[in-house]
Amino acid sequence: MDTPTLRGLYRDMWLIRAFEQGLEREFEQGNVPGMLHTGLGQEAVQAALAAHLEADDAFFPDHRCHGINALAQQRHAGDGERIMAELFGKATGVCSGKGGSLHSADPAVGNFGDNAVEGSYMATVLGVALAAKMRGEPKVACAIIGDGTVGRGEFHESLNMAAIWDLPVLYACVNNGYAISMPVGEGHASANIVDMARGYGFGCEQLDGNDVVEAHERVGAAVAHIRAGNGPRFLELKTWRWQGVFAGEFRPEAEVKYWREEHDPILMAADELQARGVSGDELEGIEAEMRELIEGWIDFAKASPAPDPAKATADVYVGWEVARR
Amino acid sequence: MDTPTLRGLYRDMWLIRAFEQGLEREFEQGNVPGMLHTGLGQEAVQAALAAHLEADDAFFPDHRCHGINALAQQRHAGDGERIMAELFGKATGVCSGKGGSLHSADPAVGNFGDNAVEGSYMATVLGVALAAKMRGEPKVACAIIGDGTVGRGEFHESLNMAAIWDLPVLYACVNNGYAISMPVGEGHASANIVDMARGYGFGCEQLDGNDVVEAHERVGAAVAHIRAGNGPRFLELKTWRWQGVFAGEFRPEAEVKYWREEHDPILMAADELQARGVSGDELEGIEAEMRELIEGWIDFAKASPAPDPAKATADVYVGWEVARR
Amino acid sequence: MTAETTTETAAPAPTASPASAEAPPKKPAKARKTSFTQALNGALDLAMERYPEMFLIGEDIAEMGGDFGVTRKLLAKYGPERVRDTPLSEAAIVGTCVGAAMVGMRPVAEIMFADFLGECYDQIVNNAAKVHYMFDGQFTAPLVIRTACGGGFGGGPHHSQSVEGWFLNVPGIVIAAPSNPADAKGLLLASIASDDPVLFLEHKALYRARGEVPEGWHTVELGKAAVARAGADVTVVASMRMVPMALAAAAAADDDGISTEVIDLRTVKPYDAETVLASARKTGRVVVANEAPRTGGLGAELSARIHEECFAELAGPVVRVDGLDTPIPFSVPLEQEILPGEDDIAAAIRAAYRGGAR
Amino acid sequence: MTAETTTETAAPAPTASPASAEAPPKKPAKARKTSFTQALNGALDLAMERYPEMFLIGEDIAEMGGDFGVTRKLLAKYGPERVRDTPLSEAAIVGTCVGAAMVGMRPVAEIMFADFLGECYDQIVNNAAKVHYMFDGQFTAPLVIRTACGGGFGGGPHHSQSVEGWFLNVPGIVIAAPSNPADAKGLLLASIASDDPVLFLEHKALYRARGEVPEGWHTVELGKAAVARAGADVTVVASMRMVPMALAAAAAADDDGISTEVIDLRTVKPYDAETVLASARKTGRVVVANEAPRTGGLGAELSARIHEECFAELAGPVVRVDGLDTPIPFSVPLEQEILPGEDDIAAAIRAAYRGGAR
Ligand SMILES: Cc1ncc(C[n+]2csc(CCOP(=O)(O)OP(=O)(O)O)c2C)c(N)n1
Ligand SMILES: Cc1ncc(C[n+]2csc(CCOP(=O)(O)OP(=O)(O)O)c2C)c(N)n1
Ligand SMILES: [Mg+2]
Ligand SMILES: [Mg+2]
Repeated sequence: MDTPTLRGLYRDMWLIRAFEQGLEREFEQGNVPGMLHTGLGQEAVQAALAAHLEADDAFFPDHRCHGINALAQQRHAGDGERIMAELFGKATGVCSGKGGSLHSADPAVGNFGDNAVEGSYMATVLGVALAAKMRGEPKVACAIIGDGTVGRGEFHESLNMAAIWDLPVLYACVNNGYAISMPVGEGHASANIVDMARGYGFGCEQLDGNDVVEAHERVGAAVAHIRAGNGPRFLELKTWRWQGVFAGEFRPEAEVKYWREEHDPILMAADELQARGVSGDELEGIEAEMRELIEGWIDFAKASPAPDPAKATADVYVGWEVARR
Repeated sequence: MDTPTLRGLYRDMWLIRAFEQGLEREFEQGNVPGMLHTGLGQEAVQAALAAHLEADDAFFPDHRCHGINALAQQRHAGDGERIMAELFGKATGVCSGKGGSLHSADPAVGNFGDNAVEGSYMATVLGVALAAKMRGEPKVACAIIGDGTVGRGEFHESLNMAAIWDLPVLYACVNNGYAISMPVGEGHASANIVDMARGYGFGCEQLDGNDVVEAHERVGAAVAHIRAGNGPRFLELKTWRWQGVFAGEFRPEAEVKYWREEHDPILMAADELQARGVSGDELEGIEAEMRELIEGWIDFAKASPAPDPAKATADVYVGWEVARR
Repeated sequence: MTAETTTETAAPAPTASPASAEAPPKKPAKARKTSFTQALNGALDLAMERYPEMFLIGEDIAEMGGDFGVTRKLLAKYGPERVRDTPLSEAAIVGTCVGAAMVGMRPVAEIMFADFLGECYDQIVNNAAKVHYMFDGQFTAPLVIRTACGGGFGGGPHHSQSVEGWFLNVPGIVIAAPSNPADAKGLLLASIASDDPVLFLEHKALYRARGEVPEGWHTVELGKAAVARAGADVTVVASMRMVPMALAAAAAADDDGISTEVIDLRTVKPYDAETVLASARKTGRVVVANEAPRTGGLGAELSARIHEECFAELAGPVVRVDGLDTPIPFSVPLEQEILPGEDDIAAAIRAAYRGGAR
Repeated sequence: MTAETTTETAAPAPTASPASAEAPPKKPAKARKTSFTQALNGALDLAMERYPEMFLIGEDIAEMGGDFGVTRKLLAKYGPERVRDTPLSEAAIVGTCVGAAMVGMRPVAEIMFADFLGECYDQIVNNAAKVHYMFDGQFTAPLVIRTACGGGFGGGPHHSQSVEGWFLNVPGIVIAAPSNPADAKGLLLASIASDDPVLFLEHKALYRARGEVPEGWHTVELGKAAVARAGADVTVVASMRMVPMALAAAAAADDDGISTEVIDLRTVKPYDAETVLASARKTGRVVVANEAPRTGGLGAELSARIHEECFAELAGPVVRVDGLDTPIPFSVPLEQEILPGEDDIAAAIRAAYRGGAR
């Protein structure tokens, strides 16, 4: 990977981290309603995916995907702040505040929205992929699924149908080691999700999701393979999330230390960039720039108006109006 | 396998064949309501399973399991005719006619009943197995599932949970090549179901389900393994069903010929018995005896009264009565 | 298996609604006797011709033509890409439809028996019914889920259920429920043309019913009921198999000098309150007839609404005719105990009529 | 995540029902202020002690104590065999319960959010609710599915639904729906003791409500409503979060000189028609209040039934208060638009009162 590309990914990762940290602060201050799941620690996975997914592709984000949502929004439409506004439930959000953190979508940038019944989109993604295939479009339909989400029966139905129909689906399994409090090796027959995916006969790969260089390369190869009409691919990206459960940190100290200090995707990329001669000042500048950008988005979100109350009953049906009170 | 055992299995297979053929005749004459799926051609699978499942075990039959239901009923309770009566919807049936072909159950003989939403019992079987494990009972909980039924998401959820909890489950996958009209290799990523089952890390085996000697031996080994507390086993029993779809026979002539003439489980067993010196007369005698037995069961079913109309509203709840008209 | 009961009594309801805007009827429709199954098959054929973005998906629908023959011969005409057999994976079937619909396809799924909708309930309720709303109108879900429902043929507890009650409390879903071949065609074409997700209920006892079916692009507007029979004294509101039963019961009531109006809802969600309430106001005596269990069924909603809006005009309470609150037993005489019949509707008509004198 | 709204106003309903036969209260119950969550937790603890055949199963219920803390500390006391974490496999969780219950265990599942019941709908509707009936009483399904339902905390369309309407038309299932800590305990113990399968609804906005909770083995009989507040002019029938809202609305109506009776259903299926109808006959004016969307909801069933049986005694039609017929939007002001509130109930009480003068 050339240095400009790596620098770009570094920037993207900082955008995500700044986004999530800003959001976390606002959530704690009571400015963000509902629930909060952040993608902190998983920036490399998201930056790598975002780098290869075009606006014409389709991705189904999971519940930690504010980052990829924001990157796609910013890159393809230039208005990443609308993802932030959505999380604040504002009129300027991508779904006018009707979706929120778990249902932010914008098909114009390829974002097909999370389904907070986690994993249901393992089935939905098939339809997007099938449509692309029937129309002869060189499109990739990507489902971003956590290791826990893999427990759902739709995992089997989806991989099986993607296989028999040879669909352009990228399964990006974000294995961060836990489903809420359940360690991946206790919740699944194998701690390596690929073991369960291999039976469907298409290519499966496990990789270090915190090494943005590797992740970028392998995602790129998978996307190219799928886009060329060669059928589905399954990637298991090993990573780790900062967020524990709301009771706090429950994971072993050594594990926490390893992932936060020794194997943090941003620190790893910074090391690599410095080894290539990029200065510490430049790196700090990127961080500062992203933090500033995100503070602007937060200000935008806060300053935005609440949705028009008429939105509450709009769009239940295409063909009918729903009565208001 | 010693000859008396094989002779017993031969007898059991004839019981099943006579049962299904008698039933088919009665169905065509309009004496049996609803739908009809028969296990003709799959007698070896069912006889092998029935031979190893005790009354204290639990099996969830599929929709072609009149045979195993009847064998279990006959062996453990001496009243196989009650399975026939159930199919006629009569008061003397194992469920007083409330269940019918697809929901005949009798826990006293280990028969936990089909669930005609095919495959839902892949989840239910877990609970029976878990209870046995928690209680320290050396019990086997068996789910009999067709190759088509494997398409259901519960396949994944079930195998995964059986694996992580190391449950005493026997998955007996009856791969007869088709799900209604869908060939197994078109409906699944692999025509060999074991390929999808292997990812869960417990023993999986594929075998000739029409060779009653092999089937009996392998089912026996799997049951012994499970009963000894060694966790789940998956058996794929390759077989073939006589019944096509109601439009008639749709499968290639050579395939039909192979399975019905060259690889019929009863003919194969007869050859083996004759090779061991059992006379053709004795074999014919067994067939005749079973046909007579089954005609008696059919007479019993026909002569039995319809259920008491009060049964229609009985047992909706344990705690409440339901209003009658 | 096939549906046992044929219902020749299903009079074609007057289909007053105009053909949809983009689909003017080619020529004055000529009617001929057609079975319910053939009407559905013909509708699918016409729609497949009109909409290149449409495809059929389900178990055994291609070569075999579906468990009830509704998709027969379409594989030969449209090929395996557009008439697509699936494995036994109901969640993935409906999920595929939702995803495809989100990008502008027009999928029509067959779920073999309505009883299996539990397998894809999440996909219908949380996905198909909500993508339009929760994503602020950016997606639509123009999909149809056809499914065979209803009892009366000894199908037992998992092949006989009436399932509209499972979905009545789910905003965003449309439920079409034809009672005769003409409406089967007209509603199916309207459902396919609709940009809302439609659950399309085909009562198994109606598949062999025959009636006159307009040729060509004949649609029945979704959400509009039909007055299947005009009358002055008592209104019966019904759908699907209950309509022919209600018509027979109404004919029987004539002998008692009771003039009965029969409303065929045709779409049960959103239902045509205007037509129902107008009739209720006119007669002041209402029966609502459904095959599903009584508690929490469609009859409850209709009854509540009618009382709410016509209380002062009613001569007595709305009378519900429903299935009993039980699963559906296999044994035919037991099944007959629990399912409502023509006699039950006839008795309800008389009760409503007498109830006038409260 | 945790429920945002606390509801301190939930007055404990008088729990007139006797303790279950096999469970005489040890000593005169002493009451103390306890949260809804603690009441549930205490009930689970007591039942785990009493029933060796009982176990808990669900996602993150063991070490973590469940998403809402209801199973907290039970792992330490009862161990991982009986407090069993699962993968994210809702169908298998409920299937496991059904199978275990069929052989005499007494499983209590937690489905984290009620919105996810779509994933195990088949298991509940076609399996749990039917094994007793379809197998002629040879099996029972003594299982409980606890789940967190309801909106009002910005949870969005997949974490806020009121789901009782999904199951009202399903014979064989029991739905318990407590409104206060005492009933939470009493109904949960009764549900666990019951040999019928129970869907146990815990409204998220009530988790932090506090009230007096009898100590020891305190049960509230399933299927019995409570008169949460006696009154003479108008009856409000409610459950869960609507009960504290109805009580507040009733208090407000006092100022207008309207005496309001509030019935807390406690069990919404099978519901206590006797208590509801007696109150309706007494007041002649009825409001039914539910959080779920109006169409096809619990209010429809109650309204239909009340009209059916009390038509002549009613001064006007039953008034429904419900959520609007929409999914639940994320944005808090939009959510407030669509969910019913205290004011809506208060307005309905006045309308019902005036409706008397028809
Ligand atoms: C069907 C369903 N079940 C349960 C949940 C509750 N839930 C939300 S996130 C989550 C854990 C998911 O784990 P994983 O997929 O590994 O994602 P992670 O949070 O670790 O990124 C659970 C159980 C849900 N949203 N949907
Ligand atoms: C959930 C569900 N989907 C569909 C059906 C309809 N159906 C009944 S049997 C069957 C085929 C099953 O194939 P397989 O498991 O291979 O059994 P076989 O009939 O070949 O023995 C189907 C699709 C059903 N009963 N349940
Ligand atoms: Mg995880
Ligand atoms: Mg098969």
